[in-house]
Amino acid sequence: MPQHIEAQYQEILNEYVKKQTEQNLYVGQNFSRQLILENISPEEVISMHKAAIRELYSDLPDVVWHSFDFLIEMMINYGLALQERQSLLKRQEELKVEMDLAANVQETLLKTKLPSLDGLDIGLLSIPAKKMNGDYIYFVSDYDGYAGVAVADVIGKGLPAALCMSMIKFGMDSLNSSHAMPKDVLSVINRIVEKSVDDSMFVSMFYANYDASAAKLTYGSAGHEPAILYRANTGGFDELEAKGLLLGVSPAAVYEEHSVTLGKGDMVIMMTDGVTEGRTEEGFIERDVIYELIEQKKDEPAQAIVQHVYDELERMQNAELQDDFTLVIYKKV
Amino acid sequence: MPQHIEAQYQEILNEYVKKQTEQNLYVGQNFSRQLILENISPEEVISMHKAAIRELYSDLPDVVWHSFDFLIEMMINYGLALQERQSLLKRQEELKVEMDLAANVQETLLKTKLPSLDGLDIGLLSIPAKKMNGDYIYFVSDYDGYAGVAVADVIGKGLPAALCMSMIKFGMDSLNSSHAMPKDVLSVINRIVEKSVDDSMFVSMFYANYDASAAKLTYGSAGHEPAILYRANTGGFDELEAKGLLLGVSPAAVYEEHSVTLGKGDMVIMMTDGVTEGRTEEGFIERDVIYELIEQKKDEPAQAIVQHVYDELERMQNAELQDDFTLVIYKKV
Amino acid sequence: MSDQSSVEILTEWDIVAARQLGRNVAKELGFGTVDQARITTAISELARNIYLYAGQGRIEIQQLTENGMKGILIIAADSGPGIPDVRKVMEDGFTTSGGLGAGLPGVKRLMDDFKIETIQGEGTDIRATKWLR
Amino acid sequence: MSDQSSVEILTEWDIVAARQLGRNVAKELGFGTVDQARITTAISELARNIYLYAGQGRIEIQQLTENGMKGILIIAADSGPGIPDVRKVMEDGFTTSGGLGAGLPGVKRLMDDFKIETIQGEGTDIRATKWLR
Ligand SMILES: [Mn+2]
Ligand SMILES: [Mn+2]
Ligand SMILES: [Mn+2]
Ligand SMILES: [Mn+2]
Repeated sequence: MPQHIEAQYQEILNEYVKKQTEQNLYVGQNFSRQLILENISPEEVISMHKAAIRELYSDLPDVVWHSFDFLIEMMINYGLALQERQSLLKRQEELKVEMDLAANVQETLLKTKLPSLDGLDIGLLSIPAKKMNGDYIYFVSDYDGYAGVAVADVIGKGLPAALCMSMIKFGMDSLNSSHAMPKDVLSVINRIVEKSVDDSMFVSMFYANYDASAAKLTYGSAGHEPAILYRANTGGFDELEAKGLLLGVSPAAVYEEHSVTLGKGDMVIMMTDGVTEGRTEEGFIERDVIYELIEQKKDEPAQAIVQHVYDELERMQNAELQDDFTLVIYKKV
Repeated sequence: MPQHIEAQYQEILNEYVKKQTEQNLYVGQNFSRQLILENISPEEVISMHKAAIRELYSDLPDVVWHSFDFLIEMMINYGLALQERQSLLKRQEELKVEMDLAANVQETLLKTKLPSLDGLDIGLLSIPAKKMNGDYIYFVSDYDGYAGVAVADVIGKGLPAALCMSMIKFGMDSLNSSHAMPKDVLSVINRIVEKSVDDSMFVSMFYANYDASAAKLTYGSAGHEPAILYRANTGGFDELEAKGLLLGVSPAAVYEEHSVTLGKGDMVIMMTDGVTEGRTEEGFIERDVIYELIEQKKDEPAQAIVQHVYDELERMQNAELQDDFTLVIYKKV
Repeated sequence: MSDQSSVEILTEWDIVAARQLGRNVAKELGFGTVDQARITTAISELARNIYLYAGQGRIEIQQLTENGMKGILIIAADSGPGIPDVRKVMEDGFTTSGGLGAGLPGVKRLMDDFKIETIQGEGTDIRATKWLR
Repeated sequence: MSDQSSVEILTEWDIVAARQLGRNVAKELGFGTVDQARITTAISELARNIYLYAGQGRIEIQQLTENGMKGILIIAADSGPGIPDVRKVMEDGFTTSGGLGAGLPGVKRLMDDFKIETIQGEGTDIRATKWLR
């Protein structure tokens, strides 16, 4: 124990014992912070305390000194627990570096390119709740007037999810066509997931394909959150549902496919359950809340709308995302 | 603070203050362990200590009580640091579960099928040093008389390495041909790694393609450990070297390609540096040691040979693998 | 029902005043020595954050009575720059390892209930409650 | 140069005897109260491990003099089953979270130097040293 620390402790303690002001305690607590930073353990604090009192009040009865000795002994295990914290913090730091690197690799590995199609305005936002994003969006487009999009949520987070996503990406790549129909896309990816991954890994996925020449959106779902259809002429909202098992449950799963034709200003809002299952202190966020948020910005570009919905929902949840948050808007302009 | 704890503390303390035996301290320290387990913070211990002393020796001067109050204040930050330890321990536990699951997914995701070719006996062993394997083997074969094999070592471990491997796998899949030539395979994968992954990620890879009809093995290397050629007629060993940069260093890297024709009983032994750079207490393991181990079992099936080499090297290293260990043998029979 | 009083935070001395106010209220409500110290530490941290990062602000202490329970509410409000990444400052080890003390995760641990609202460029409002048991 | 003495560990009482021996030697060598308590805790953990997992064994305490430095060496030896996975028992949180106390990582932290040799089916030999500063 450095001597200047002991001297300072004695001085602060002496002030307090004499005057007992809040100021003394404030100084003492600031000092305790410094002690922790210098890895001074609680048993050393007690020992320093005993020495300081002994110097100031040497005539106290023996019971006082014995009682401090006992406290020192009691604090040894506390001191060890604190040292453990130090090494845990260090390990967490290392893991963080690894995670950052992995998130980086994942990002470049899984990156997707927004389709650029006349008459279609696309907005996209995907915010992970933790380091790694368990939601996945992948666009398929080859400048032939089609824009496919897969919105997937891997059940399970972190690493296993990330590995699973790279599988989905390469699966989609292997289809290699932007006019592949939703039910076929879902069947193919279902077989890949079912075959390659262990039994506890499931994926929900919404696949939609937009044909610009017909302004027609065809969609299917594998156990995924329904999309929202906004009609500009009526101002009404509808859910786009399609039946289908989660990917990876059964190799024989079949998927429905439905179509809607979009008018000017109409929007299809696709999302993961992180958007709808956000929780505030008052309970789950109702779909109506989301409708209202979209309505507020309905005349703005798709990207502004997704950003607005996110900002507001984040605020309502006290900035604590429970789940990855992903929102894609296809807006006919 | 539960009352029975306070009572017990007072009793143990009282015993110690009266007798000061080692037995008392032993009991006290065991008790302190229990306190930590019940998340009782150090400031609570001091407070309990003060109360116990007060009950036993109420006539001590005020300075004693003030001194305890000061200690309580000093311990608050220590208590917080301890609580942090708890949550760090919990998080570490969660991460461990995630890592296990990821290793599982990685295994199924990256699994490869041993080619089955007349006249070729293949042995394979890949043992990770930690949870996740940073070595990667992938076979390419489509029953047309060719058997390609990639032996790769990702520089870097854990997560980023795992993600990188799935990239290699799908890259190989996209080539989709078992007669692709080594220099082309290495160029393609080099561009994928270079393009998709951050600058600190490199991969060494050996690619070999065996044409059963001509008994000809063509190989190339991207900064990888040379393979070993064993000639049955002479009993001699040779190194199969080929120049080439590590994958991911430069998009313009070009790779050499060489061929050897195998006679009956000849073997090509491919490996990662975990095999050659194993360390015993006497220093690195010499190549001669590996030649000797292969020689000892040269007439046995390829799988028995790789197992023997591993068993012996593991024994020499005191069962402590420093690096992932991967060994592949192509044996002409 | 609530009873309130507050301290403007401008200098380091005001941190001590806020601590004193909080400790008095906590004592009056019947909190024990350890809880008094915890509540005071939480106030100290919040006041110090204002002093260091917002420059000025206010600590308000309210006595609460709800469903027959008594409690103390600390409000720390400032019009400073706001916290750019709340999730990050709520992370363990983020503040402590930087030597900034208990930090916001510490305040959360010291109290029973913790809420934070922050808007960039507008300021931060933190509310922390502790109930008497 | 070293001076030695030892305690056979068979019952829980022997743990206390080993602690006492260690504390006496530590005190005699001139270690302060905190270091005495740490050395004693390390002995306690090691003796307890023997008592719980090996059934019986021995704690030996040696006084060391090396290059003018004085120190204390604790040897804990048993012919028990050995430790199947040393890496695991040396991991943080492995033993503590199970409520087994400081565990071997704790002993390592309490002392300056720590060596373990264990052979399955033959036993374990642990040596921990602390130098007087
Ligand atoms: Mn998810
Ligand atoms: Mn989700
Ligand atoms: Mn490696
Ligand atoms: Mn290696």
